[in-house]
Amino acid sequence: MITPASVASTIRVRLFASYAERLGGELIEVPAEGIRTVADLLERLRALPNGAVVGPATLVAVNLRHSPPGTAVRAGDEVAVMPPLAGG
Amino acid sequence: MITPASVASTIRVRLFASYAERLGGELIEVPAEGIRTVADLLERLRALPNGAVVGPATLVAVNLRHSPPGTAVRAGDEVAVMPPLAGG
Amino acid sequence: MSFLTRLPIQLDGLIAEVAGPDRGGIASFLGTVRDHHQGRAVRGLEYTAYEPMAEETCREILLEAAARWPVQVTLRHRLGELAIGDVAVAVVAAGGHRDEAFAACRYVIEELKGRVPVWKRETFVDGTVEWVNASQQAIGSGQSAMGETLE
Amino acid sequence: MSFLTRLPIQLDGLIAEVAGPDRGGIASFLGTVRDHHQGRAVRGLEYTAYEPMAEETCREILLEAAARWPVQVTLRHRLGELAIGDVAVAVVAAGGHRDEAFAACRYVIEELKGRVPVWKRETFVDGTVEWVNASQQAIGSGQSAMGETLE
Repeated sequence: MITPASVASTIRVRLFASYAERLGGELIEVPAEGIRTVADLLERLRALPNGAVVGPATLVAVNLRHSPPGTAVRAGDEVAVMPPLAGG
Repeated sequence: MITPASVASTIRVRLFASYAERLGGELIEVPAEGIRTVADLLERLRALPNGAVVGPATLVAVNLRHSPPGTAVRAGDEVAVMPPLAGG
Repeated sequence: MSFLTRLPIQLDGLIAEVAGPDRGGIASFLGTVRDHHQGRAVRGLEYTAYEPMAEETCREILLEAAARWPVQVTLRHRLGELAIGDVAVAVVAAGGHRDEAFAACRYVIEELKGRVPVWKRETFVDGTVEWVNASQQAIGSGQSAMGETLE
Repeated sequence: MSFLTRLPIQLDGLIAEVAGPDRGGIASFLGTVRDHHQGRAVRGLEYTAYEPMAEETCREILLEAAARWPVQVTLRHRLGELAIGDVAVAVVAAGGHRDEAFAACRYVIEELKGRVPVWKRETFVDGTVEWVNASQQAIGSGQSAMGETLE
Protein backbone atom coordinates (compact mmCIF):
# COMPACT_ATOMS: atom_id res chain seq x y z
CA MET A 1 0.00 0.00 0.00
CA ILE A 2 1.12 3.53 -0.73
CA THR A 3 1.49 5.66 2.37
CA PRO A 4 -0.23 8.98 1.72
CA ALA A 5 2.19 10.97 3.86
CA SER A 6 5.30 9.78 2.01
CA VAL A 7 4.67 9.24 -1.70
CA ALA A 8 1.25 10.63 -2.48
CA SER A 9 1.82 14.00 -0.88
CA THR A 10 4.52 15.09 -3.35
CA ILE A 11 4.52 15.72 -7.10
CA ARG A 12 7.88 15.14 -8.75
CA VAL A 13 8.39 17.67 -11.53
CA ARG A 14 11.00 17.38 -14.24
CA LEU A 15 12.40 20.69 -15.46
CA PHE A 16 14.43 21.41 -18.58
CA ALA A 17 16.80 23.94 -20.08
CA SER A 18 16.36 27.44 -18.59
CA TYR A 19 13.73 26.18 -16.12
CA ALA A 20 16.13 23.63 -14.61
CA GLU A 21 18.81 26.31 -14.31
CA ARG A 22 16.56 28.86 -12.65
CA LEU A 23 14.25 26.78 -10.47
CA GLY A 24 16.75 24.56 -8.72
CA GLY A 25 17.51 21.50 -10.83
CA GLU A 26 16.19 18.94 -13.27
CA LEU A 27 13.91 17.27 -10.74
CA ILE A 28 12.07 19.08 -7.97
CA GLU A 29 9.39 17.97 -5.54
CA VAL A 30 6.28 20.07 -5.02
CA PRO A 31 3.77 19.43 -2.20
CA ALA A 32 0.68 17.93 -3.81
CA GLU A 33 -1.81 19.65 -1.53
CA GLY A 34 -4.01 22.06 -3.46
CA ILE A 35 -2.74 20.92 -6.88
CA ARG A 36 -5.37 19.20 -9.01
CA THR A 37 -4.54 20.40 -12.52
CA VAL A 38 -1.68 21.54 -14.70
CA ALA A 39 -2.81 25.13 -14.14
CA ASP A 40 -2.55 24.68 -10.36
CA LEU A 41 0.97 23.31 -10.70
CA LEU A 42 2.10 26.19 -12.90
CA GLU A 43 0.71 28.68 -10.39
CA ARG A 44 2.71 26.98 -7.65
CA LEU A 45 5.91 27.02 -9.71
CA ARG A 46 5.49 30.72 -10.52
CA ALA A 47 5.42 31.46 -6.80
CA LEU A 48 8.91 29.96 -6.36
CA PRO A 49 12.08 32.10 -6.37
CA ASN A 50 12.81 32.88 -10.06
CA GLY A 51 9.31 31.56 -10.83
CA ALA A 52 8.82 34.35 -13.37
CA VAL A 53 10.87 32.23 -15.79
CA VAL A 54 7.78 30.02 -16.20
CA GLY A 55 6.30 32.19 -18.91
CA PRO A 56 3.06 32.05 -20.86
CA ALA A 57 4.53 29.75 -23.53
CA THR A 58 5.38 27.02 -21.03
CA LEU A 59 4.51 23.45 -22.07
CA VAL A 60 3.49 20.71 -19.68
CA ALA A 61 3.56 16.98 -20.32
CA VAL A 62 1.82 14.55 -18.00
CA ASN A 63 3.03 10.98 -18.48
CA LEU A 64 4.83 11.95 -21.72
CA ARG A 65 1.79 13.63 -23.36
CA HIS A 66 1.46 17.37 -24.00
CA SER A 67 -1.27 18.38 -21.55
CA PRO A 68 -3.38 21.56 -21.51
CA PRO A 69 -3.95 23.56 -18.29
CA GLY A 70 -7.12 21.70 -17.33
CA THR A 71 -5.42 18.28 -17.32
CA ALA A 72 -5.56 16.46 -13.98
CA VAL A 73 -2.28 16.00 -12.09
CA ARG A 74 -1.87 13.36 -9.38
CA ALA A 75 1.02 12.44 -7.14
CA GLY A 76 2.88 9.64 -8.93
CA ASP A 77 2.37 11.10 -12.40
CA GLU A 78 5.48 11.90 -14.43
CA VAL A 79 5.07 15.63 -14.89
CA ALA A 80 7.42 17.69 -17.07
CA VAL A 81 7.38 21.47 -17.21
CA MET A 82 9.11 22.73 -20.31
CA PRO A 83 10.14 26.01 -21.90
CA PRO A 84 9.19 26.56 -25.57
CA LEU A 85 10.73 23.86 -27.76
CA ALA A 86 13.81 24.65 -29.81
CA GLY A 87 14.72 21.45 -31.60
CA GLY A 88 15.66 20.89 -35.22
CA MET B 1 35.10 30.72 -98.41
CA ILE B 2 32.60 27.95 -97.87
CA THR B 3 31.90 25.96 -101.00
CA PRO B 4 28.10 25.61 -101.38
CA ALA B 5 28.32 22.20 -103.01
CA SER B 6 30.38 20.61 -100.21
CA VAL B 7 29.48 22.04 -96.77
CA ALA B 8 26.41 24.17 -97.23
CA SER B 9 24.36 21.57 -99.07
CA THR B 10 24.11 19.15 -96.14
CA ILE B 11 22.52 19.33 -92.70
CA ARG B 12 24.18 17.16 -90.08
CA VAL B 13 21.57 15.74 -87.73
CA ARG B 14 22.33 14.17 -84.37
CA LEU B 15 20.00 11.36 -83.35
CA PHE B 16 19.53 9.77 -79.94
CA ALA B 17 18.23 6.64 -78.23
CA SER B 18 15.58 4.84 -80.32
CA TYR B 19 16.01 7.31 -83.21
CA ALA B 20 19.72 6.54 -83.55
CA GLU B 21 18.98 2.84 -83.50
CA ARG B 22 16.23 2.99 -86.10
CA LEU B 23 17.39 5.73 -88.50
CA GLY B 24 20.97 4.67 -89.11
CA GLY B 25 23.23 6.05 -86.40
CA GLU B 26 23.94 8.91 -84.07
CA LEU B 27 24.90 11.33 -86.83
CA ILE B 28 23.29 11.42 -90.27
CA GLU B 29 23.56 13.84 -93.16
CA VAL B 30 20.46 15.17 -94.87
CA PRO B 31 20.54 17.17 -98.14
CA ALA B 32 19.72 20.76 -97.23
CA GLU B 33 17.74 21.50 -100.35
CA GLY B 34 14.11 22.24 -99.55
CA ILE B 35 14.69 22.35 -95.77
CA ARG B 36 14.17 25.76 -94.25
CA THR B 37 12.59 24.94 -90.87
CA VAL B 38 12.47 22.28 -88.17
CA ALA B 39 9.12 21.15 -89.60
CA ASP B 40 10.71 20.61 -93.05
CA LEU B 41 13.51 18.56 -91.50
CA LEU B 42 11.08 16.35 -89.55
CA GLU B 43 9.08 15.73 -92.71
CA ARG B 44 12.26 14.61 -94.49
CA LEU B 45 13.24 12.28 -91.61
CA ARG B 46 9.78 10.71 -91.55
CA ALA B 47 10.22 9.79 -95.23
CA LEU B 48 13.33 7.69 -94.39
CA PRO B 49 13.16 3.92 -93.86
CA ASN B 50 11.82 3.45 -90.27
CA GLY B 51 10.93 7.17 -90.34
CA ALA B 52 7.67 6.38 -88.52
CA VAL B 53 9.71 6.25 -85.31
CA VAL B 54 9.85 10.07 -85.44
CA GLY B 55 6.56 10.47 -83.62
CA PRO B 56 4.48 13.51 -82.65
CA ALA B 57 6.35 13.98 -79.35
CA THR B 58 9.72 14.44 -81.06
CA LEU B 59 11.88 17.27 -79.75
CA VAL B 60 14.30 19.27 -81.87
CA ALA B 61 17.19 21.38 -80.67
CA VAL B 62 18.97 23.81 -82.96
CA ASN B 63 22.33 24.88 -81.58
CA LEU B 64 21.53 23.34 -78.17
CA ARG B 65 18.17 25.14 -77.75
CA HIS B 66 14.78 23.45 -77.81
CA SER B 67 13.27 24.74 -81.05
CA PRO B 68 9.63 24.72 -82.21
CA PRO B 69 8.62 23.58 -85.71
CA GLY B 70 8.85 27.06 -87.23
CA THR B 71 12.48 27.56 -86.23
CA ALA B 72 14.85 28.17 -89.15
CA VAL B 73 17.42 25.47 -89.92
CA ARG B 74 20.55 26.21 -91.93
CA ALA B 75 23.39 24.02 -93.09
CA GLY B 76 26.11 24.34 -90.44
CA ASP B 77 23.64 24.45 -87.53
CA GLU B 78 23.97 21.77 -84.88
CA VAL B 79 20.60 20.08 -85.17
CA ALA B 80 19.48 17.35 -82.76
CA VAL B 81 16.33 15.29 -83.22
CA MET B 82 15.29 13.64 -79.99
CA PRO B 83 12.66 11.22 -78.71
CA PRO B 84 10.71 12.24 -75.57
CA LEU B 85 13.07 12.79 -72.65
CA ALA B 86 13.39 10.14 -69.96
CA GLY B 87 15.96 11.44 -67.52
CA GLY B 88 15.90 11.54 -63.74
CA MET C 1 15.37 2.22 -32.38
CA SER C 2 16.72 5.44 -30.88
CA PHE C 3 16.03 8.69 -32.71
CA LEU C 4 18.25 10.77 -30.43
CA THR C 5 22.00 10.41 -30.74
CA ARG C 6 25.12 11.94 -29.25
CA LEU C 7 27.21 10.81 -32.23
CA PRO C 8 27.56 12.60 -35.60
CA ILE C 9 24.57 11.89 -37.86
CA GLN C 10 25.47 9.86 -40.96
CA LEU C 11 23.01 10.58 -43.78
CA ASP C 12 24.13 7.55 -45.82
CA GLY C 13 23.15 5.24 -42.99
CA LEU C 14 19.68 6.78 -42.75
CA ILE C 15 19.19 6.49 -46.49
CA ALA C 16 20.14 2.81 -46.32
CA GLU C 17 17.47 2.34 -43.62
CA VAL C 18 14.63 3.52 -45.86
CA ALA C 19 15.82 2.76 -49.41
CA GLY C 20 14.41 -0.20 -51.30
CA PRO C 21 14.15 -1.56 -54.85
CA ASP C 22 10.54 -0.33 -55.20
CA ARG C 23 11.26 3.13 -53.72
CA GLY C 24 12.82 5.24 -56.45
CA GLY C 25 12.39 8.67 -54.82
CA ILE C 26 14.32 9.62 -51.68
CA ALA C 27 13.88 13.09 -50.16
CA SER C 28 16.11 14.22 -47.31
CA PHE C 29 16.41 17.20 -45.03
CA LEU C 30 19.42 18.15 -42.93
CA GLY C 31 19.37 20.94 -40.38
CA THR C 32 22.89 22.18 -39.63
CA VAL C 33 24.28 24.58 -37.03
CA ARG C 34 24.42 28.12 -38.37
CA ASP C 35 27.09 30.63 -37.47
CA HIS C 36 24.62 33.30 -36.41
CA HIS C 37 21.31 33.63 -34.58
CA GLN C 38 19.21 36.78 -34.72
CA GLY C 39 22.18 38.77 -35.93
CA ARG C 40 24.67 37.51 -33.32
CA ALA C 41 27.75 35.41 -34.12
CA VAL C 42 27.45 31.87 -32.73
CA ARG C 43 30.41 29.74 -31.67
CA GLY C 44 28.55 26.49 -30.99
CA LEU C 45 25.56 25.03 -29.24
CA GLU C 46 24.27 22.27 -27.06
CA TYR C 47 21.04 20.30 -27.45
CA THR C 48 19.23 18.72 -24.55
CA ALA C 49 15.97 16.75 -24.57
CA TYR C 50 13.28 15.25 -22.42
CA GLU C 51 14.50 11.97 -23.77
CA PRO C 52 11.70 9.44 -23.18
CA MET C 53 9.06 11.85 -24.46
CA ALA C 54 11.24 12.94 -27.40
CA GLU C 55 11.81 9.33 -28.47
CA GLU C 56 8.10 8.56 -28.19
CA THR C 57 7.10 11.71 -30.10
CA CYS C 58 9.56 10.96 -32.92
CA ARG C 59 8.12 7.47 -33.19
CA GLU C 60 4.57 8.86 -33.36
CA ILE C 61 5.46 11.41 -36.04
CA LEU C 62 7.11 8.75 -38.21
CA LEU C 63 4.07 6.47 -37.84
CA GLU C 64 1.80 9.36 -38.84
CA ALA C 65 3.87 10.01 -41.97
CA ALA C 66 3.92 6.33 -42.93
CA ALA C 67 0.14 6.14 -42.45
CA ARG C 68 -0.48 9.20 -44.60
CA TRP C 69 1.90 8.44 -47.50
CA PRO C 70 3.27 5.18 -48.94
CA VAL C 71 6.79 5.80 -47.68
CA GLN C 72 9.53 4.52 -45.45
CA VAL C 73 10.75 7.39 -43.31
CA THR C 74 13.29 7.89 -40.52
CA LEU C 75 14.95 10.67 -38.55
CA ARG C 76 17.74 11.47 -36.10
CA HIS C 77 18.20 14.38 -33.74
CA ARG C 78 21.62 15.07 -32.29
CA LEU C 79 22.09 15.86 -28.58
CA GLY C 80 25.08 17.31 -26.76
CA GLU C 81 27.61 19.85 -27.98
CA LEU C 82 27.70 20.76 -31.68
CA ALA C 83 29.97 23.00 -33.72
CA ILE C 84 29.08 25.26 -36.65
CA GLY C 85 28.11 23.15 -39.66
CA ASP C 86 27.36 19.99 -37.67
CA VAL C 87 24.15 18.20 -38.59
CA ALA C 88 21.61 18.73 -35.79
CA VAL C 89 18.69 16.91 -37.38
CA ALA C 90 18.14 14.63 -40.38
CA VAL C 91 14.94 13.32 -41.97
CA VAL C 92 14.85 10.86 -44.89
CA ALA C 93 11.71 9.65 -46.71
CA ALA C 94 11.72 7.08 -49.51
CA GLY C 95 8.74 6.32 -51.72
CA GLY C 96 7.82 5.02 -55.12
CA HIS C 97 7.45 8.57 -56.40
CA ARG C 98 8.95 11.92 -55.48
CA ASP C 99 5.67 13.63 -54.53
CA GLU C 100 5.14 11.42 -51.50
CA ALA C 101 8.82 11.41 -50.57
CA PHE C 102 8.94 15.22 -50.47
CA ALA C 103 5.59 15.51 -48.67
CA ALA C 104 6.49 13.01 -45.97
CA CYS C 105 9.95 14.51 -45.44
CA ARG C 106 8.46 17.98 -45.04
CA TYR C 107 5.75 16.74 -42.70
CA VAL C 108 8.25 15.06 -40.39
CA ILE C 109 10.59 18.04 -40.05
CA GLU C 110 7.68 20.43 -39.38
CA GLU C 111 6.11 18.17 -36.76
CA LEU C 112 9.48 17.48 -35.17
CA LYS C 113 10.13 21.18 -34.70
CA GLY C 114 6.66 21.72 -33.26
CA ARG C 115 6.32 18.71 -31.00
CA VAL C 116 9.58 17.04 -29.99
CA PRO C 117 10.86 18.27 -26.59
CA VAL C 118 14.38 19.39 -27.43
CA TRP C 119 16.12 22.59 -26.36
CA LYS C 120 19.13 24.43 -27.63
CA ARG C 121 21.66 26.50 -25.69
CA GLU C 122 23.78 28.75 -27.85
CA THR C 123 27.26 29.96 -27.02
CA PHE C 124 27.92 33.24 -28.78
CA VAL C 125 31.30 34.43 -29.97
CA ASP C 126 31.11 37.22 -27.35
CA GLY C 127 31.09 34.54 -24.63
CA THR C 128 27.46 34.76 -23.56
CA VAL C 129 25.39 31.59 -23.31
CA GLU C 130 21.62 31.55 -23.88
CA TRP C 131 18.80 29.08 -24.10
CA VAL C 132 17.00 29.70 -27.40
CA ASN C 133 13.41 30.96 -26.95
CA ALA C 134 13.88 31.60 -23.21
CA SER C 135 14.39 35.32 -23.65
CA GLN C 136 11.44 35.75 -26.03
CA GLN C 137 9.16 34.26 -23.43
CA ALA C 138 10.47 36.47 -20.61
CA ILE C 139 9.97 39.63 -22.69
CA GLY C 140 6.36 39.06 -23.65
CA SER C 141 3.51 39.15 -21.19
CA GLY C 142 0.63 36.96 -22.17
CA GLN C 143 1.99 36.74 -25.71
CA SER C 144 2.97 33.32 -27.03
CA ALA C 145 6.53 32.91 -28.19
CA MET C 146 5.59 30.16 -30.63
CA GLY C 147 2.63 28.58 -32.35
CA GLU C 148 2.74 25.25 -30.53
CA THR C 149 2.08 26.61 -27.04
CA LEU C 150 -0.66 25.23 -24.88
CA GLU C 151 -1.69 28.20 -22.78
CA MET D 1 31.76 21.72 -63.61
CA SER D 2 30.23 18.63 -65.15
CA PHE D 3 26.72 17.63 -64.13
CA LEU D 4 26.80 14.33 -65.99
CA THR D 5 28.88 11.51 -64.59
CA ARG D 6 29.65 7.87 -65.36
CA LEU D 7 30.79 7.25 -61.78
CA PRO D 8 28.56 6.49 -58.77
CA ILE D 9 26.98 9.65 -57.35
CA GLN D 10 28.22 10.53 -53.84
CA LEU D 11 25.60 12.55 -51.98
CA ASP D 12 28.04 13.63 -49.27
CA GLY D 13 30.24 15.29 -51.87
CA LEU D 14 27.29 17.22 -53.30
CA ILE D 15 26.22 18.34 -49.83
CA ALA D 16 29.76 19.60 -49.18
CA GLU D 17 29.55 21.63 -52.43
CA VAL D 18 26.52 23.62 -51.28
CA ALA D 19 26.76 23.62 -47.47
CA GLY D 20 27.95 26.71 -45.63
CA PRO D 21 27.94 28.24 -42.14
CA ASP D 22 25.01 30.54 -43.00
CA ARG D 23 22.96 27.80 -44.70
CA GLY D 24 21.26 25.75 -42.00
CA GLY D 25 18.72 23.96 -44.20
CA ILE D 26 19.76 21.36 -46.78
CA ALA D 27 17.14 19.56 -48.87
CA SER D 28 18.14 16.66 -51.12
CA PHE D 29 16.50 14.41 -53.64
CA LEU D 30 17.84 11.10 -54.94
CA GLY D 31 16.26 9.22 -57.80
CA THR D 32 17.22 5.54 -57.73
CA VAL D 33 16.70 2.71 -60.19
CA ARG D 34 13.51 0.82 -59.41
CA ASP D 35 13.07 -2.91 -59.89
CA HIS D 36 9.93 -2.52 -62.01
CA HIS D 37 8.52 -0.26 -64.72
CA GLN D 38 4.85 -0.29 -65.66
CA GLY D 39 4.38 -3.65 -63.97
CA ARG D 40 7.39 -5.38 -65.58
CA ALA D 41 10.43 -6.58 -63.64
CA VAL D 42 13.57 -4.59 -64.49
CA ARG D 43 17.10 -5.99 -64.35
CA GLY D 44 19.00 -2.77 -65.01
CA LEU D 45 19.17 0.24 -67.27
CA GLU D 46 21.38 2.51 -69.27
CA TYR D 47 21.25 6.30 -69.49
CA THR D 48 22.45 8.23 -72.49
CA ALA D 49 22.42 11.99 -73.10
CA TYR D 50 22.86 14.70 -75.66
CA GLU D 51 25.78 15.72 -73.52
CA PRO D 52 26.61 19.33 -74.47
CA MET D 53 22.94 20.33 -74.37
CA ALA D 54 22.32 18.38 -71.16
CA GLU D 55 25.24 20.10 -69.42
CA GLU D 56 24.08 23.50 -70.61
CA THR D 57 20.47 22.86 -69.57
CA CYS D 58 21.54 21.68 -66.10
CA ARG D 59 23.59 24.84 -65.69
CA GLU D 60 20.60 26.99 -66.73
CA ILE D 61 18.21 25.25 -64.34
CA LEU D 62 20.61 25.72 -61.42
CA LEU D 63 21.04 29.40 -62.26
CA GLU D 64 17.25 29.79 -62.39
CA ALA D 65 16.88 28.21 -58.94
CA ALA D 66 19.65 30.38 -57.46
CA ALA D 67 18.03 33.49 -58.94
CA ARG D 68 14.62 32.61 -57.54
CA TRP D 69 15.61 31.51 -54.01
CA PRO D 70 18.57 32.45 -51.76
CA VAL D 71 20.20 29.03 -52.08
CA GLN D 72 23.25 27.18 -53.25
CA VAL D 73 22.15 24.26 -55.38
CA THR D 74 23.79 21.50 -57.37
CA LEU D 75 22.91 18.29 -59.20
CA ARG D 76 24.36 15.21 -60.85
CA HIS D 77 22.88 12.83 -63.43
CA ARG D 78 24.44 9.45 -63.95
CA LEU D 79 25.10 8.07 -67.45
CA GLY D 80 25.94 4.54 -68.58
CA GLU D 81 24.79 1.25 -67.10
CA LEU D 82 23.07 1.22 -63.71
CA ALA D 83 21.80 -1.57 -61.48
CA ILE D 84 18.68 -1.67 -59.29
CA GLY D 85 19.07 0.74 -56.38
CA ASP D 86 21.82 2.82 -57.98
CA VAL D 87 21.41 6.58 -57.74
CA ALA D 88 20.48 7.95 -61.19
CA VAL D 89 20.04 11.59 -60.23
CA ALA D 90 20.78 13.74 -57.19
CA VAL D 91 19.79 17.33 -56.37
CA VAL D 92 20.93 19.21 -53.26
CA ALA D 93 19.82 22.72 -52.23
CA ALA D 94 21.13 24.57 -49.17
CA GLY D 95 19.63 27.76 -47.80
CA GLY D 96 19.26 29.76 -44.63
CA HIS D 97 15.82 28.27 -44.06
CA ARG D 98 14.11 25.04 -45.01
CA ASP D 99 11.32 26.63 -47.09
CA GLU D 100 13.71 27.83 -49.76
CA ALA D 101 15.83 24.68 -49.63
CA PHE D 102 12.82 22.44 -50.28
CA ALA D 103 11.38 24.76 -52.96
CA ALA D 104 14.65 25.00 -54.89
CA CYS D 105 15.32 21.25 -54.66
CA ARG D 106 11.85 20.47 -55.97
CA TYR D 107 12.14 23.03 -58.77
CA VAL D 108 15.42 21.59 -60.00
CA ILE D 109 14.27 17.96 -60.13
CA GLU D 110 11.04 18.90 -61.94
CA GLU D 111 12.83 21.05 -64.50
CA LEU D 112 15.54 18.45 -64.97
CA LYS D 113 12.97 15.79 -65.81
CA GLY D 114 11.20 18.11 -68.23
CA ARG D 115 14.12 19.73 -70.01
CA VAL D 116 17.42 17.86 -69.81
CA PRO D 117 18.02 15.62 -72.86
CA VAL D 118 18.63 12.25 -71.25
CA TRP D 119 17.20 8.87 -72.28
CA LYS D 120 16.86 5.59 -70.50
CA ARG D 121 17.02 2.08 -71.95
CA GLU D 122 15.64 -0.57 -69.66
CA THR D 123 16.64 -4.22 -69.67
CA PHE D 124 13.81 -6.33 -68.33
CA VAL D 125 14.22 -9.58 -66.44
CA ASP D 126 12.59 -11.36 -69.41
CA GLY D 127 15.53 -10.25 -71.57
CA THR D 128 13.81 -7.56 -73.63
CA VAL D 129 15.41 -4.15 -73.96
CA GLU D 130 13.38 -0.98 -74.47
CA TRP D 131 13.92 2.76 -74.65
CA VAL D 132 11.57 4.38 -72.14
CA ASN D 133 8.86 6.53 -73.78
CA ALA D 134 9.66 5.26 -77.26
CA SER D 135 6.75 2.82 -77.33
CA GLN D 136 4.23 5.33 -75.99
CA GLN D 137 5.05 7.60 -78.86
CA ALA D 138 4.73 4.91 -81.51
CA ILE D 139 1.32 3.83 -80.22
CA GLY D 140 -0.30 7.26 -80.26
CA SER D 141 -1.07 9.20 -83.41
CA GLY D 142 -0.99 12.92 -82.92
CA GLN D 143 -1.16 12.39 -79.18
CA SER D 144 1.73 13.70 -77.10
CA ALA D 145 3.51 11.18 -74.90
CA MET D 146 4.56 13.88 -72.43
CA GLY D 147 3.85 17.44 -71.39
CA GLU D 148 7.12 18.95 -72.57
CA THR D 149 6.67 18.21 -76.26
CA LEU D 150 7.04 20.88 -78.87
CA GLU D 151 4.71 19.72 -81.58
